[in-house]
Amino acid sequence: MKEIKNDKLIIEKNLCKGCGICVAFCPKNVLEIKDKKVSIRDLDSCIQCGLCELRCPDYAIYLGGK
Amino acid sequence: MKEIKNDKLIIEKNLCKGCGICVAFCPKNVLEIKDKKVSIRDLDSCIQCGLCELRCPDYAIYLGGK
Amino acid sequence: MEYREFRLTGSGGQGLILAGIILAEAALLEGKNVVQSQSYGPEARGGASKAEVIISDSFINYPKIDKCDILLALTQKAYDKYIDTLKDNGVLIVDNGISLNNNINNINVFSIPILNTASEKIGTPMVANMIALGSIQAVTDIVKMESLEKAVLSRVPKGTEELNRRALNEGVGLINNRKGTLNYETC
Amino acid sequence: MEYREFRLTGSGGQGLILAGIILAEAALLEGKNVVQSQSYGPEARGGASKAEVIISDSFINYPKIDKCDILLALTQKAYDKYIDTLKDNGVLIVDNGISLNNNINNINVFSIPILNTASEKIGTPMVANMIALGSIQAVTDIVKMESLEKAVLSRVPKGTEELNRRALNEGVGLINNRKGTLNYETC
Amino acid sequence: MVSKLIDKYYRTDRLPHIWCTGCGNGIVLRSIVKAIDNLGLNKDDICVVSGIGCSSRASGYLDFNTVHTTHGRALAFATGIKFSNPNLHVIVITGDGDCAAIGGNHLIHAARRNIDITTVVFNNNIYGMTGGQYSPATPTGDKGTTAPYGNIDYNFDLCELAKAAGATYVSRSTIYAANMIIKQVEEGIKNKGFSFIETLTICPTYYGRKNSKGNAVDMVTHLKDSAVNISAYEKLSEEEKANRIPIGELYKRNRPEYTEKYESMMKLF
Amino acid sequence: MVSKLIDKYYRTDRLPHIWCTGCGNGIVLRSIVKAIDNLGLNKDDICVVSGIGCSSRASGYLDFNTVHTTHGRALAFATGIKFSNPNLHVIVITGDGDCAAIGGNHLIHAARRNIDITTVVFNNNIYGMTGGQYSPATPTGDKGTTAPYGNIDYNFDLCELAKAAGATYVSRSTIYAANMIIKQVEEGIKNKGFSFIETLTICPTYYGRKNSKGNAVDMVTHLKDSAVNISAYEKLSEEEKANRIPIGELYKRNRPEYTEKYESMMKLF
Amino acid sequence: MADNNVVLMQGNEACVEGALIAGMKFYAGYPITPSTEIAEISASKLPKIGGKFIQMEDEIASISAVIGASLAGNKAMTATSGPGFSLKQEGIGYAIIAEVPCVIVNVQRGGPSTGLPTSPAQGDIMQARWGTHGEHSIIALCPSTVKEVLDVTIRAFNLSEKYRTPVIILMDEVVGHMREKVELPNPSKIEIYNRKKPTSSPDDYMPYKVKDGDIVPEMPSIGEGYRYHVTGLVHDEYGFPTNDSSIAEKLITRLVEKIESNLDDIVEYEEYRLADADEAIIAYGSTARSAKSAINLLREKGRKIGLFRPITIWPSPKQQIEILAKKVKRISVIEMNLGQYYLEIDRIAGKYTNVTKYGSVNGELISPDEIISFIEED
Amino acid sequence: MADNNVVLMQGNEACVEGALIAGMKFYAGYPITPSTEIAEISASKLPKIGGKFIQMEDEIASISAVIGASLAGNKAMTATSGPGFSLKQEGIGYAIIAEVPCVIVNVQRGGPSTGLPTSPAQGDIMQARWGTHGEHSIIALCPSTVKEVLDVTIRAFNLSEKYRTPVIILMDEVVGHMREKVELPNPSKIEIYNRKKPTSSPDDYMPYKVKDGDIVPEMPSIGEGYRYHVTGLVHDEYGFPTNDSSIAEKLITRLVEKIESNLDDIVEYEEYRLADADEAIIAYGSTARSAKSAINLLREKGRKIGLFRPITIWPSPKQQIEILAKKVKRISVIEMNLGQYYLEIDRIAGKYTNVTKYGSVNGELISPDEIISFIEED
Ligand SMILES: Cc1ncc(C[n+]2csc(CCOP(=O)(O)OP(=O)(O)O)c2C)c(N)n1
Ligand SMILES: Cc1ncc(C[n+]2csc(CCOP(=O)(O)OP(=O)(O)O)c2C)c(N)n1
Ligand code: SF4
Ligand code: SF4
Ligand code: SF4
Ligand code: SF4
Ligand code: SF4
Ligand code: SF4
Ligand SMILES: [Mg+2]
Ligand SMILES: [Mg+2]
Repeated sequence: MKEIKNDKLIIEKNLCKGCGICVAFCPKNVLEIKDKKVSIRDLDSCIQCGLCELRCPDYAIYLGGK
Repeated sequence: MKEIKNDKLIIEKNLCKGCGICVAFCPKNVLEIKDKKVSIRDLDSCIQCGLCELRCPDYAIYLGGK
Repeated sequence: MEYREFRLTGSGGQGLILAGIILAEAALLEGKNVVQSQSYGPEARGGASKAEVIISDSFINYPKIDKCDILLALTQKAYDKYIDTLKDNGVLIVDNGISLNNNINNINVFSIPILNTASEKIGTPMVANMIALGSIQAVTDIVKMESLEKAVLSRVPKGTEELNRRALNEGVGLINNRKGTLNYETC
Repeated sequence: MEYREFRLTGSGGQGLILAGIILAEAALLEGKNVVQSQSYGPEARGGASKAEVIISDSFINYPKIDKCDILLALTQKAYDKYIDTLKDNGVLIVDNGISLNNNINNINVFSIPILNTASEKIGTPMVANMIALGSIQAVTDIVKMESLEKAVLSRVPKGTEELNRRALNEGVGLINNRKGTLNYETC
Repeated sequence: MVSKLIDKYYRTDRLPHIWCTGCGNGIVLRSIVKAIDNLGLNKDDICVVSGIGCSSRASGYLDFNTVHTTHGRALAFATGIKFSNPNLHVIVITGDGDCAAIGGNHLIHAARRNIDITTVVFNNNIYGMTGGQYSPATPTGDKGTTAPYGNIDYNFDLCELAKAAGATYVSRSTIYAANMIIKQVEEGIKNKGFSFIETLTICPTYYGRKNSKGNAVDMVTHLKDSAVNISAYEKLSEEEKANRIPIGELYKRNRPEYTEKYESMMKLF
Repeated sequence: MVSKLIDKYYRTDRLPHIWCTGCGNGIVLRSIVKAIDNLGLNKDDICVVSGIGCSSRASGYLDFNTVHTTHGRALAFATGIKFSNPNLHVIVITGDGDCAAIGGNHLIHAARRNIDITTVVFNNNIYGMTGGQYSPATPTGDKGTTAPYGNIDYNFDLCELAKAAGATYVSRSTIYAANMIIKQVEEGIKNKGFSFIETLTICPTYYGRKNSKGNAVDMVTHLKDSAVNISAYEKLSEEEKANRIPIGELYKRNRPEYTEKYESMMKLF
Repeated sequence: MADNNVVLMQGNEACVEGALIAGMKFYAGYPITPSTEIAEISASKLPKIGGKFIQMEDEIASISAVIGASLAGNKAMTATSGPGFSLKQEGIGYAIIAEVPCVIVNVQRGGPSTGLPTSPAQGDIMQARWGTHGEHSIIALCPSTVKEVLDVTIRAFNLSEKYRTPVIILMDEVVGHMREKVELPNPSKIEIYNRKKPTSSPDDYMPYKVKDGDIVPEMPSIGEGYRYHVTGLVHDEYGFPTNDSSIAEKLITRLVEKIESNLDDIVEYEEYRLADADEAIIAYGSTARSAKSAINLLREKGRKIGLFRPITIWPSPKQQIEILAKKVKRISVIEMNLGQYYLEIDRIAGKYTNVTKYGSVNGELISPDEIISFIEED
Repeated sequence: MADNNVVLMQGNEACVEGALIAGMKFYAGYPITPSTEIAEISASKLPKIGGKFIQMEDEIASISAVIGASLAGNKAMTATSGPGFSLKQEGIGYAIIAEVPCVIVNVQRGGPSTGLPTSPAQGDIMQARWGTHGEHSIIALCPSTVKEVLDVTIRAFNLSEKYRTPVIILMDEVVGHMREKVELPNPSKIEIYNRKKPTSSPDDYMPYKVKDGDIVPEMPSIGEGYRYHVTGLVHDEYGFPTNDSSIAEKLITRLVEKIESNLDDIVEYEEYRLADADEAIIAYGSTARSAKSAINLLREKGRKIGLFRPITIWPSPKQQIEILAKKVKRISVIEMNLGQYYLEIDRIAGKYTNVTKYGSVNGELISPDEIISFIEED
């Protein structure tokens, strides 16, 4: 169920509950909510700061290679 | 069982357990322990400060008229 | 002697407990006996929601429902979980977003756009429960429409009466308007 | 079959519990059965003190004492309270500071200067319990003197052995020396 | 015969009390009664609630409404009483064990709610009633029957605890400074809110004996010497503070009281 | 699939967890695990003890020795575990209700003993598990299902309470400042003594809904805005302080630890 | 829905409703599933009628506050479930010995320990009888319908006031959480019992002396001028602690006997289709509902079976059960535990008839089908 | 007094002695009369042998710490009396469901509530069986002599380790406080049972699965590499919470059955002069001593009377009592309460013989004279 296979940012939609916390506090506006789940809007902007991973209550998003 | 009928200082020997607290902290050395009970040694010195009454754990000594 | 068992299922926040209570109160208004219960426990938190109502002419002893006469399902999850608890020849009312299982024989199916009607037609997903209630009324005739309306009005917040009444009627309409037009009823 | 019930009474701090334990241990050394108990409860705080010992050749079932064979009383209060619990023909050992009741018939009385001997002769009131034990030994012969000494020595603090042994012997002496000289025994 | 004060407020037929020779409990109790007398309160309006312990036996001697509860729960009972009838002056008498060991939770919650209860702790640094086990108020290193090699626990600063929990009047005194107890209990009763008054007292029978603290007079003398008024205490060096304990009114704060807040809420309807 | 961190320390077959959408518990829990990872501790040497509540369910997700106890008693169980085997790193996970309501007494006594336990409180200002009753951490005036007209109680300052009781490391953080939680848990574990770490988290389902606090994002934003680092906080005026809450390391003290003191005592023999 | 005073009500809600009718003015509690609604509804209703609601720090504090409130003159209640009920036991003992009226509700869930928090059980039957230490008797009531929850709660307050003793209401999760039709009683027609207050002057008042013709001592409220002493220690008629053995014997015996000698007044039960029965089920609470369904079906099959349903579960309806036992060839005790009330029934009835048991601890209400197969098989 | 290992010992002291022989390494408690000596002696002895003593803030904390210690691998004990025993009930339930071995001593005093703190009673017999909420079984042992206190304490630890369950020792104040001759056993000759540890690798370990042939699951200590989950909720064989009704049924039934199906191993009792008896007394604890004295005197008067003394009081020696009941014309249950164990005996024996009771709650040990007049009169 992994949505995006990339080295930067991995999303596990199974686990995502769509709370929007990662979206709201991403400094680069990389993410969005689609169909009540997180989704990557603009991977290129991602600076891999890891804040989304840090604050996702459901372990549904994390940096690649982690 | 009241030992001394005076207006200054009344002792209830029945209640006295002879702890010596009143004796030790009387500023005028009025009291003493005799036969394991409090006793008046020198009534005249008593200044009716009431400290003996204040600190007697057994309510066995108090000022006259009180 | 009438004895009917309803199971209303969906997700938390869809107001199905309230719908169950209103259905029970409507029956009460008509002098019937009712027992209403709901799921507590972990499911209640997880987002799933279930309300059960028994309506009967006489006193209801055993208050639990095993297999039900009427199953309402507003989510796929709820449908999948509870479809097997419907009796043979039972009535299934589902939101038409739900994909039905192939093994549902001997069941009267009403697949209607409950959620869509709520958000699109009435303008708020909050009233899906009322639409569902209306559809149940229309299918089962278990209580009179007046009783249901009365029960609804005594339970909903002041100022939302009209909205809820409309939703109720939309629900009735969803059934009446499709009757005869589609042939899901027995599949 | 020997079965003897002792009640040692006085005020808290006189070491009567310890005396009871030592008496019991001495009997134990001789292979006898013993039960020792003492008063808990409010009296224990109030200053009164009571230790009971049963010594028997065979196993002791009922562990409580109602009337006793031997009563030791070191204070007037204790004497007044417990004198009626002494059996007919029982033995009473009292400190001679205690004034005796007139109704004590059929009782063997030993009124001896226990407290005085402790403070004056030995020099410390702390050993009154040992003097009492010695007197009990001398009166009753319930245990051998060696056993009693052995029991004492295993219980008293290091360095006080000699003092306690002396007290024990003084207790024996108080009985032996007054035997025949006074006639309290039966009154 | 007893003094007028004792006669007026005690159940004198129950005297002498059960406390040991030199036990400080009687001094604290008289001070409480004196404070009540100074305030001129009606006896029927006073409810004294206590837990279980030597100190908690105090309630039985007083001619008020008295409730001797279960061990540690006096404040919870008192909360029910005060909340039921806010006109009562509710005074809780408790020991260091009763209040701070088993009863610690009720203490902090009564303080948090700022319910109008005046709590007087008889702190004798030991469980007296059960025969001398160490308590949460036994100084580190001291002995109790369950601390034969010296207590390795730290003892609470009960006043700090009550303050942190929310009490609005916090004070400490000793039986030597009994006049200070009287004053503090007066202030505590007057404070509309939770008042916490720690009184340092003595248990010669167990704490004293176990720790070679001498007789009652020695122990009172020690209290006299180690207690320092808070204003003076604050001026001491850290070193000097080490063996001293501050007494006096330690903390006050203004905050609406629980039952009054509830009454205002009821007025909404 | 989950991140390496989660995979290493979680019982991943038990995911997804039971917590609601937007519940902050998952954030706090990951932060604890990250701290453990940073310290490089052996999983077998860690024992996580929790009480009962939404937050206390956390223990079940972690691949350590985990003990899910009775409501309020986690610290008492943990005391038995740590004292029995001082080599274990014992971490207590508890809720504001579990820790400060029913468990308040165990909190203050564990702190008093300075036993080497790291306590992390998931403070969501409500009893989540039972459906939204007010807790001792619900701010005055806020609503809960048992405070339909607004809570008239005062809420504890849990950090002040832990400090007054004797904790030797006391800190506070929020789920917004999750990196701070990680740091504090690291420090807490390193502190040989009782560490108390309050994490402010969110319960959108009950506390949020009852008090119109918006959704999870709104609530996290609120935490972000109201929490101020202690150093900055101290410089604020009283007025400014009113709606702010200080976070950071609030208090540290050096004091020998309980199990070490006991070990030294045993060496006497 | 207030037409004709017929309303749809949840069991827990009916409990509060009954309590308010009975005069409850004080509630102290600590939340726990499946009893929490009782606290929540009390919190919402009490302030409106001048009553007091307080959420305490735990269950021990709750029962303590309730006892305090009752001493201060308020009818008081607390509600909980298994874990909290265990914690309240010391306090219940205090209410027994100090003779403080109060009502304790236990909405039973699966146990032991935290168990199955949201599932029904009847596993605290024996705990209700014996949970607190020391010799004592207790009154415990066990409703089976929502309407009965209301009635039984009123009765619980009345009995507690009359006998000056804590009364326990043992619901189970099914009864506590289900909604059902309730015909609200006309409050003016309901008999409400209030504790008897002293009429003598405070000087003559002996707080723990039972006057001739009375069942319990008179009880003033704190603050009414009768300044007496309340204690959880064994006490004399003046209320003061004593170790006197004859006083102790007399006190404890009186506390037990005031309940055990008044079974006629205290015991309540229902007989269902027993008239011609040659076999009987004994069940209580929600299980009794399943039993009725089962009995109706078994009767259709020709079995002469009926139900005896204790509403007063403690003290048990000994006489009635004995009479029943002499009449039927078999009694089956059906309960959501592994046979607790069975022990009591077996003791009473076992001398006269065959007593069997069926129980389950799976967190689900025993169904009529289960009962039928048990009855038919065994 | 160490000659021949015959020593004078107090009951409470013998309890600690037995515990140390059994391997106790942890004691947590809160003082209460008449059990306090157990804490005091433990405090003095444990540090010397590398064991841990801690005085907790209350009884709830004590039982909690004891459970924690046991999970961490130490044999652990706590002691208390009635009021504290009431407070420990929730914790006892946790130990039952999580299957944590531990020993809880209750030295009984007069109750209910704070009652008669320094007087003996046997009023917590039923509480020991039923004090915690939810369906469960329990093991409770009741010694009668000081020597037996020692033996029973060893046995309590052994049973708790073997059956992974809390074991209760029910003393009474008389037995706890009296001093008596004790022949110290040779430790090397005493059988000590230690919980069975897992041998499989941690990966294969299922913490709540009973292996074939075993009575209970294997139990590692925290820190030994088996990282498992312990909970007081109903759980599956992996230790995780579940609401699955069949798992719940299986778990609770297993916990009850591991005790009830092993009566042969668990039940211990003494028969005294019963061989030719046509009438019997049942008594336990100190009361059994009075009963023996009474029996000896009654025998002298020609009555063929004997004593059945349960040492394992729970689970009760059902079979033995049934056999006895079929043999004698009367069984009298004598206890320091108003008839608690009587209920159990009456249930078991009432079908076969006349069961009578004699009890008192006056804070004094029942005397042989009282027993004799009861037996002769009735
Ligand atoms: C539930 C319970 N646990 C324990 C006890 C035993 N107990 C009675 S008083 C007491 C301690 C008393 O200490 P404190 O409160 O300091 O009072 P003090 O006797 O020192 O005045 C204890 C542990 C009890 N009565 N009830
Ligand atoms: C003895 C006992 N009392 C009450 C409960 C019910 N209960 C379970 S969790 C809880 C409160 C949880 O609140 P908190 O600790 O803040 O955790 P949260 O759910 O908010 O994370 C309560 C009251 C219980 N399980 N046991
Ligand atoms: S790593 Fe940082 S920038 Fe990239 S998506 Fe996450 S929060 Fe945004
Ligand atoms: S924070 Fe996590 S759960 Fe929330 S939307 Fe983002 S990925 Fe999904
Ligand atoms: S009143 Fe003062 S001076 Fe007089 S005896 Fe008492 S203490 Fe001494
Ligand atoms: S203080 Fe009181 S009890 Fe003590 S010696 Fe003086 S009068 Fe007697
Ligand atoms: S034991 Fe201590 S506290 Fe108790 S009465 Fe005696 S001196 Fe006072
Ligand atoms: S109820 Fe609140 S605390 Fe519990 S899981 Fe949901 S959001 Fe989190
Ligand atoms: Mg104290
Ligand atoms: Mg919370």
